[in-house]
Amino acid sequence: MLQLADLVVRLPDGRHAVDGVSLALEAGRCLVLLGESGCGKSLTALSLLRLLPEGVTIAGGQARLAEQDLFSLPERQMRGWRGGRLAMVFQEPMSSLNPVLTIAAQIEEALVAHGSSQTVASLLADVDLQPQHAQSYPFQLSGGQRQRALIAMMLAGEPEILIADEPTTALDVTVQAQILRLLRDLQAKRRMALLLITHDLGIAREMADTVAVLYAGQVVEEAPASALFACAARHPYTRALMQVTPSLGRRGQPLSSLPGSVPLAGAWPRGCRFAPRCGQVQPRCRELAPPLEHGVRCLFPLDQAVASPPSIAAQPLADATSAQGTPLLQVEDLCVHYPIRRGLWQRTADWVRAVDGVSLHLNRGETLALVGESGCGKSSLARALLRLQPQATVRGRIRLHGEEVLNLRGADLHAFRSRAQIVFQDPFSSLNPRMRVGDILEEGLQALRPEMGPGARRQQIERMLNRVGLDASAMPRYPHAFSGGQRQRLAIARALCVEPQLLILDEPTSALDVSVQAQVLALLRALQDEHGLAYLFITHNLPLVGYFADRVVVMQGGKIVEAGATEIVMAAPQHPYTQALLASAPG
Amino acid sequence: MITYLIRRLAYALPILLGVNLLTFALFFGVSSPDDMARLHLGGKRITAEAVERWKVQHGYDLPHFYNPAGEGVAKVTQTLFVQKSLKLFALDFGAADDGRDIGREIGKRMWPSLVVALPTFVLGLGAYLAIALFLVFFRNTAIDTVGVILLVALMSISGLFYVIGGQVLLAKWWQWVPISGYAPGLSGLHFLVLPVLIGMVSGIGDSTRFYRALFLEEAGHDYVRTAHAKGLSPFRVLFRHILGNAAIPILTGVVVVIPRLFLGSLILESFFGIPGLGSYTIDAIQAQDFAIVRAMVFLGSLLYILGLMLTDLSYAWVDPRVRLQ
Amino acid sequence: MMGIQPTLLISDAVLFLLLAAVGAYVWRSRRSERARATWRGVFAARMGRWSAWVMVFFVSVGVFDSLHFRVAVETPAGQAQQYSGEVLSVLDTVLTPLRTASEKTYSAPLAATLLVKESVTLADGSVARLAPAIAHVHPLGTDKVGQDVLYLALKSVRTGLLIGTLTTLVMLPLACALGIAAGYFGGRVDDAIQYLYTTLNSIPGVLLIAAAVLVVDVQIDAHGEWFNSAAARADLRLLALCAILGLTGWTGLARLLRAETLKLRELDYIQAARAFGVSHGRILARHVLPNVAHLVIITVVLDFSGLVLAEVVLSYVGAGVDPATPSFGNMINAARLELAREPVVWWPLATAFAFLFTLVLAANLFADAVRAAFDPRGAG
Amino acid sequence: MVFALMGCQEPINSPHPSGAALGKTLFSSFSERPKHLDPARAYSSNEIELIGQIYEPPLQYHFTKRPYELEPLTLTAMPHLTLLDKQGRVLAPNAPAEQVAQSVYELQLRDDIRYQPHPAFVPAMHSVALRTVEGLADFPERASRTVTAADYVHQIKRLADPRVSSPIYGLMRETILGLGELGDRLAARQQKGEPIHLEVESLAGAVAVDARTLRITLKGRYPQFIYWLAMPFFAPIPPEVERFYARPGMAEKNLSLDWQPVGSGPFFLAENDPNRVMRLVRNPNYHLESYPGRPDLRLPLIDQAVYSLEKEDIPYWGKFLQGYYDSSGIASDTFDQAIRVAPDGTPELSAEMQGRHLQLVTALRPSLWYVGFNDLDPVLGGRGNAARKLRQALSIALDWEEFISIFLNGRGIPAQGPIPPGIFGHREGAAGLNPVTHIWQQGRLQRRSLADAKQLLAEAGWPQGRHAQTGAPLVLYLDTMAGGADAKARLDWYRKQFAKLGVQLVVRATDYNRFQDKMLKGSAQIFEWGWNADYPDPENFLFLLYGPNRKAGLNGENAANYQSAEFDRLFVQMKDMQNGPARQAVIDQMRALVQHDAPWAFAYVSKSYALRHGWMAPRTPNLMANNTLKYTDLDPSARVAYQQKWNRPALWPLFAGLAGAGLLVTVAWRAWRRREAAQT
Repeated sequence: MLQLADLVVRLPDGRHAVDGVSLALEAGRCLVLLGESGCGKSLTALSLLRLLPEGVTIAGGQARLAEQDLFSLPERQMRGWRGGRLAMVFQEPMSSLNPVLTIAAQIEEALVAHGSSQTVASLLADVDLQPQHAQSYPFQLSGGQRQRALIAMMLAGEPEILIADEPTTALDVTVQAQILRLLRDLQAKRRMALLLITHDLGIAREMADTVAVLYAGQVVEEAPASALFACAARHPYTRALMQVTPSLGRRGQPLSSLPGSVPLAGAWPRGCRFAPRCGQVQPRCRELAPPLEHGVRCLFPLDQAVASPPSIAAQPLADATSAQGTPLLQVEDLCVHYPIRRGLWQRTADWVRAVDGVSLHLNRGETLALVGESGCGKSSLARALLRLQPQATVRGRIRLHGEEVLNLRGADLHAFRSRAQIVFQDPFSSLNPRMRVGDILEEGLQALRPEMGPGARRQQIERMLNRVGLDASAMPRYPHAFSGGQRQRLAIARALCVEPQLLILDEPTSALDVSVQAQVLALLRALQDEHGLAYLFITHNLPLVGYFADRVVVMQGGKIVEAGATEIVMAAPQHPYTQALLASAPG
Repeated sequence: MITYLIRRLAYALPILLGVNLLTFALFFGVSSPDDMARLHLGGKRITAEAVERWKVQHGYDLPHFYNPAGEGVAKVTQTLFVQKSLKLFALDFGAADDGRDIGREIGKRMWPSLVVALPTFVLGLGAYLAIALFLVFFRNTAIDTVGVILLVALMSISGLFYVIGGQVLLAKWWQWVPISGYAPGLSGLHFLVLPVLIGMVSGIGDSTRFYRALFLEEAGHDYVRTAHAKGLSPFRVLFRHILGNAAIPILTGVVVVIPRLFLGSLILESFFGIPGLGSYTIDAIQAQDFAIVRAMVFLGSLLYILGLMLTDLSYAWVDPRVRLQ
Repeated sequence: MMGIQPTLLISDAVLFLLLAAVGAYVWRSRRSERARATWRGVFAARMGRWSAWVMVFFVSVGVFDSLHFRVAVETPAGQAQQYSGEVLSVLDTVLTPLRTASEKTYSAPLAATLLVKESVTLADGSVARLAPAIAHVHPLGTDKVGQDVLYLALKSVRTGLLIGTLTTLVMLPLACALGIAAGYFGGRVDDAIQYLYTTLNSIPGVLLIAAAVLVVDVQIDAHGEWFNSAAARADLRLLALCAILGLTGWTGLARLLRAETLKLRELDYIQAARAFGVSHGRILARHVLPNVAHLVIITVVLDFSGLVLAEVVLSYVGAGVDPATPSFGNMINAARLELAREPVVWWPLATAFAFLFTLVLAANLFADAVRAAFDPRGAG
Repeated sequence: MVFALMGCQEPINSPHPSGAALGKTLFSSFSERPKHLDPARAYSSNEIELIGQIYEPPLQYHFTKRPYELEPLTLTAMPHLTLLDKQGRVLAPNAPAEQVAQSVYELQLRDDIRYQPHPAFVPAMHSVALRTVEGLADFPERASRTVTAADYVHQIKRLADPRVSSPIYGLMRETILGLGELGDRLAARQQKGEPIHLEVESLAGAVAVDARTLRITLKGRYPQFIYWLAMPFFAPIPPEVERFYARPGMAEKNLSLDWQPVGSGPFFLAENDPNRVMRLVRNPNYHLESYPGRPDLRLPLIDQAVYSLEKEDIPYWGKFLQGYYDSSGIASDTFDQAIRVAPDGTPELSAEMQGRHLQLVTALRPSLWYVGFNDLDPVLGGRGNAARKLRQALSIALDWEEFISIFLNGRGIPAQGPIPPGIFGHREGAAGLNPVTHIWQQGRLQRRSLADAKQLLAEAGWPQGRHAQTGAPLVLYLDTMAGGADAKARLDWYRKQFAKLGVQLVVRATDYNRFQDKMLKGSAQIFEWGWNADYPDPENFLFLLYGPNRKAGLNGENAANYQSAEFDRLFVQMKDMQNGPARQAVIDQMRALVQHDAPWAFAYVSKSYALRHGWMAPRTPNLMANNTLKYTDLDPSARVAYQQKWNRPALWPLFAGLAGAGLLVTVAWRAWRRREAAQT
């Protein structure tokens, strides 16, 4: 139906971000464009609508839809096709909707633009929104509702092709499942071709009829989903992607490693672009750029027959729950409340109960996963544990080593800080861009280990850098010189410098590509084994929990709804919420 | 909403009090009442008694904060601070040094100020927005590039040059309009053309560039891409989506100055002989009539705070996300 | 060769201090690859490069005009060396032909005679009416008292530069300290600082400045003994004006910094620092300040042109620099009346216009380049 | 809009209401709003200029006669003066001053002097409810009455009223019998919070003998008093008007004598919006008076005078040239456009102005500008030889001829002594020359050479401007309240003058308040000062140097604080003398003394130049009189014709603008088309 051939997208500085991508969409079928960040998948999608960001241009290729090349239509005509024959759903439902117009107004506008005979009400019904939502503003809707509204808008022109660019990435898992289901239903009902862009193997597996794997601006493998996911990936990259994805099933096994990270657009190596990271690399790979043949862009494609599916039988790690007397960390009945001020005198009228009576414990050398969707209070809990909540009222008891954390003052608080540290989610915002790496790492030591001399500090820093796989040459450099994965290593090194016993990991891998995630997880695992660290692992990613945690607590609305050993909770969830979470996890 | 307004008013009080204290300190530090007396009695033949009499007459013979001669409350109330500063809160501006009632004068002079400032403001805003939209519409073309450079050049010209140039060109050489002057009512319309035009032109560089930047920032948002993806025409995207959202930041800058339009423009009014509050102020500064300057400072602050409140209200009006409480 | 005695006016000292600070910044950022890249971005833009050169020209004029000295006067032997009370600058020396070549009154640019005719008694005793020849050629003509207009314009540059830069020197510490403190600490500190700047903001700017200038005048007047020369006096008046502009003008930047700090405060690296128990002072100095520095630089550069223009308006209102200080405001104020003359005396106004326009335009374009390089969002 | 307005008959740039130019209305301007219109308070020239047309004092200056001469205005004859000694005996008119205890002036009023119509003269109007009243127009009835002697007495009493605070009270309490006592009494009343009723207070020095006879008694002898009788301070004020305005609530509405004058003069103030315009309209009750020598011309000659506020020079001059103002003083900077100075030094109109049929009117002002040297200053002051020579040297160096040519464009003459031309005691030519600064050469004044000045400077102990012993440079300070556009050039000029002698001048610019303060403390060193004659008598100038009248400490008008026993003695003698050779001799002595002592560097006497349009009737300026508006006349039809001729809007910029807009639209349209057709 739509034939995209040899698309080349040029960035403002002349580099190519998409370099000869060809795709074919068919009515009623779903093509998933799978790839890690920076591989050019979003630009490919935007090219089809000719909505590339300013300065980014289509430098070559054709997109034939009904014998007409999209790229040679005059703008005037293309406008009628946008939202008409082709429509697109974006990643961020909040920012993609106009905040000052009602949903109805925004849908109406699209209906008028395309002279559609549908109505706002019918479209809302199609996406399972209530009629009363028509008069709502985007901020009054939940994330899922917003995404539905956006989809409704895009259906206004009765498109033949719907492009969805990571439509569920910003959503919680349960909502994600609903949106995916909706897309699938709509596609079937309206006989649309669906181009779904994602980085998530699970989503791809669930949605795709065909999968195209994108790497460094090129399609490296294209195959029917059924074949691909039946462990028939023939490109080493695709294969590796599947193997580095953590899951309950891989528990206890080291994830196979995919070293390095995705190369930057245009900074592509000669020969096969995957060669530097490839486990099966041959000398020829570095010389010769492989063509896409039989759906694979590899000189030495793998065989289709591959290793047996991993055994589901979970192997419990050392069961720490019973073993070691008093736990390292004990939290009892912890409440974190934010005041809501109202009225003439701004008196506190009510509280936001972010964390409302949470009790948990954590032993040395143990990993406790704290699972929940956004807004469940998990981050508030983490910050409260570290005494980083000046605006909120924190009540309850937190004991680390039997010490009452909430009562600590002065020197004691200082001492506590060296025992409990945190690694944040976003490796870009957690390192001060204006400080050198050496200074960043030294800062904690200066503050918490004033007794250490400069030499000793330097030694310690070097040791830690080595330990996370970097070296002393990193010290005089600024964080921007490092990739996301390296930055996260730096963040870990920074926390470890002061030799903590408790490390709070606040979604430490969710901003990373899967291949890098595997590296970080391996590092964390090794460090835990080495130092007997206790991890409080905050995440929303259930497969990751299944792979990494000893025990799991599930939070909802500030309360813990279920707790227990990972294998048990994952296999036989008791609480309906946990069940819903598990059921929604894609893949 | 009512609660909100009451609270805003309650916030306004300490600010006005602060303004009051500051101006009191400044003005009674600059010039002793003796100086004022001598200034206002004129240059010739002034006796010490005349000075003393003048001070009594204008109520400047009081101590600053505490009057030991008074009885009871009068110890505090019969002071310069209470009589000359705090009374402003009751909008009792007192008399100017020439004995005229300032409140009445303000009441009379704010209308000419408004008659000039309001059209300048409204037409100016319209023109700036139109030009900014025009440039944003043609962004990444030569039109935009040339336009922006032109705006920067216009920005780099001192306001005085616009006034001088406007008067010489339009009034003196081309004889389109009277060089200066003012008359109330419709018959005075031709007096307004030049000051309004100059007022508009002198603001064109700064404001248009500011609005253009706002529009460009809005244009970079995701919802604009969505609008394009819906197949809307660029006009509709520009006017309904970009302008609609940019209205919010525009309002912050715009609504806050509306009450201050009453104060007029210092330079325009004095060059064009418009009997408004701007020329009143500039005369007062040059004549060192501190009673008037104090009153104008207070009035300015009051109007500013009013502007802040109006801004909040207008937010609630244009931005569905804002609810005042 | 007559001896000279270097004279350091306060504003010179402050200006050189400022130059030293800029020098230190340049030296520091040379080491930082990132800062180098940013500044390279500024100069890579054509507008940025050109405007920078123009600015360099103006700044050098200002700097040469800030190297002050007094010339020794002939002193009989045995007496202590005495120096002239007139303070000259290196620029004056360079421009000596222009400075000393004064006519009686107006002459047009490059004219050979004065503008006005005079009754002259000729050798034969008859009285004729003719325009006297002028002593020197003046590229941009002379003003009412016969001073070279080009010289006056060049002398005005220093005043403009000082107002544009020294004001920020006063404003910066206030704006940074208060803005960052308000954003970082929040709560009562924030309330107090917000109160302060709302109060200051609520007063119409010109009024506040005019009032403060009057206060300073009283002080300067009451303490004539502070000054040993007219230059020192005018200088202090100028400094006072800068101080007043700074003291009343910090609110905008403070507001900006407060908002930015509010955002920064929630960023992970500051949280991380707090998790390390790093003191507030250190966090502010190492984490907050460097990360708002781009805003500070942008504001400083952006404000410069506004301040130069503000001087003109303030001079018109009567709250500007000392009437004896050469400045664009004083020049324009004097020159605007000359437009009504016939034949029109356009060159003083045109010169002031051209110099001021060039300076401000260059500053604005430079500011644009700086903003574009430092803050990719605000490419306005 | 421009086109819409062009349909009218009148030029579209007219600042006046349509049709106004056709009436017998004078269009003029004022640059600063008058502060006081109360005749007991008004003292500034801009105030007097206005109320001079509204109020009538007993005497006026004859409009055409020179030297200036007083004539009766509201009197049937000149006041009759009787001198009395301590015992009340009548003395001869030439009795020595020390014998005279009282001077009695008897004034006989005309019976046809009537006030302008005003509600205050209708008793019922005194009780109109003020709620609905915004201005005088809101009072439904008005009336008039004849001026009586009691009205004059009332005004004289008002001079002592502490609520009025008249600027001449300090002088008059020493002059008019009993005025001081009255003032003290009233002040005490005010202090105690008692009401003040001037009608019931008695004043020995001013008595209404009957309705038409006014008797004013002075302490001692004060021949110059007669001049005061030509000033509005001595105009009649009806007590009922004061009562009318005294009602609570009136002052807040600007209904007061300071704002709404009530007089018997040729005009009344019909509109007082000093922010914009003041309008004088012919007083219907004005008594019979005709133009001197033209009994057929009944005064006033015009119906209205409209004064518009004009603060900036450029608009003012521009509107004058467009014909919208009937007359104009000439600002220095616009001077060249209008005037060229003929080879013999007399000014004449430039060809362009002659083409416009303008008239040039010139007159020397009875005023004097000087640079004062503070006599109390340790360097410059005192009767010592060194300081005197220093002053003399500086007096030579200050080249006023140059100043006049640069800053006044020739509108002035260098002053030679303390008395300007036109005032008795002034001497023309070589006789009046200041030998310190000038010499007489080829029948002309010639400033002494710089060499003479340098010589004097060396003799003063400052060779080459440096101290003879220490070599320290001589630094002098000029105190000025200079501000405004012209100041810098002028101050530069001063510096240049001093630099010629090697003397460094430091300018201390300050505001009016500080300057006054400094002068009062006597801490200024060199300052600029000027004096406008109150009346054409040498006493009014020479008292500026009278020792007991010094500024420092005493707040007199002797700003230089000059103190010379000899001068003071001569001054007392001269003061009471009749004009004549004897007085001239004394004055010559005083002049020589002052020229030698050089407490002032005599600067210049400014010439007043005024331009009038061709439609104005020609008049010789009278710079002493303040009620000249009634003599003004003009031809409205000629005015309208000229206005139409001079104001034709240029149309080409409009077309150019339209073309530019068209071009822009085309460019934009093409860009849009290009974008619409664009492929990827």
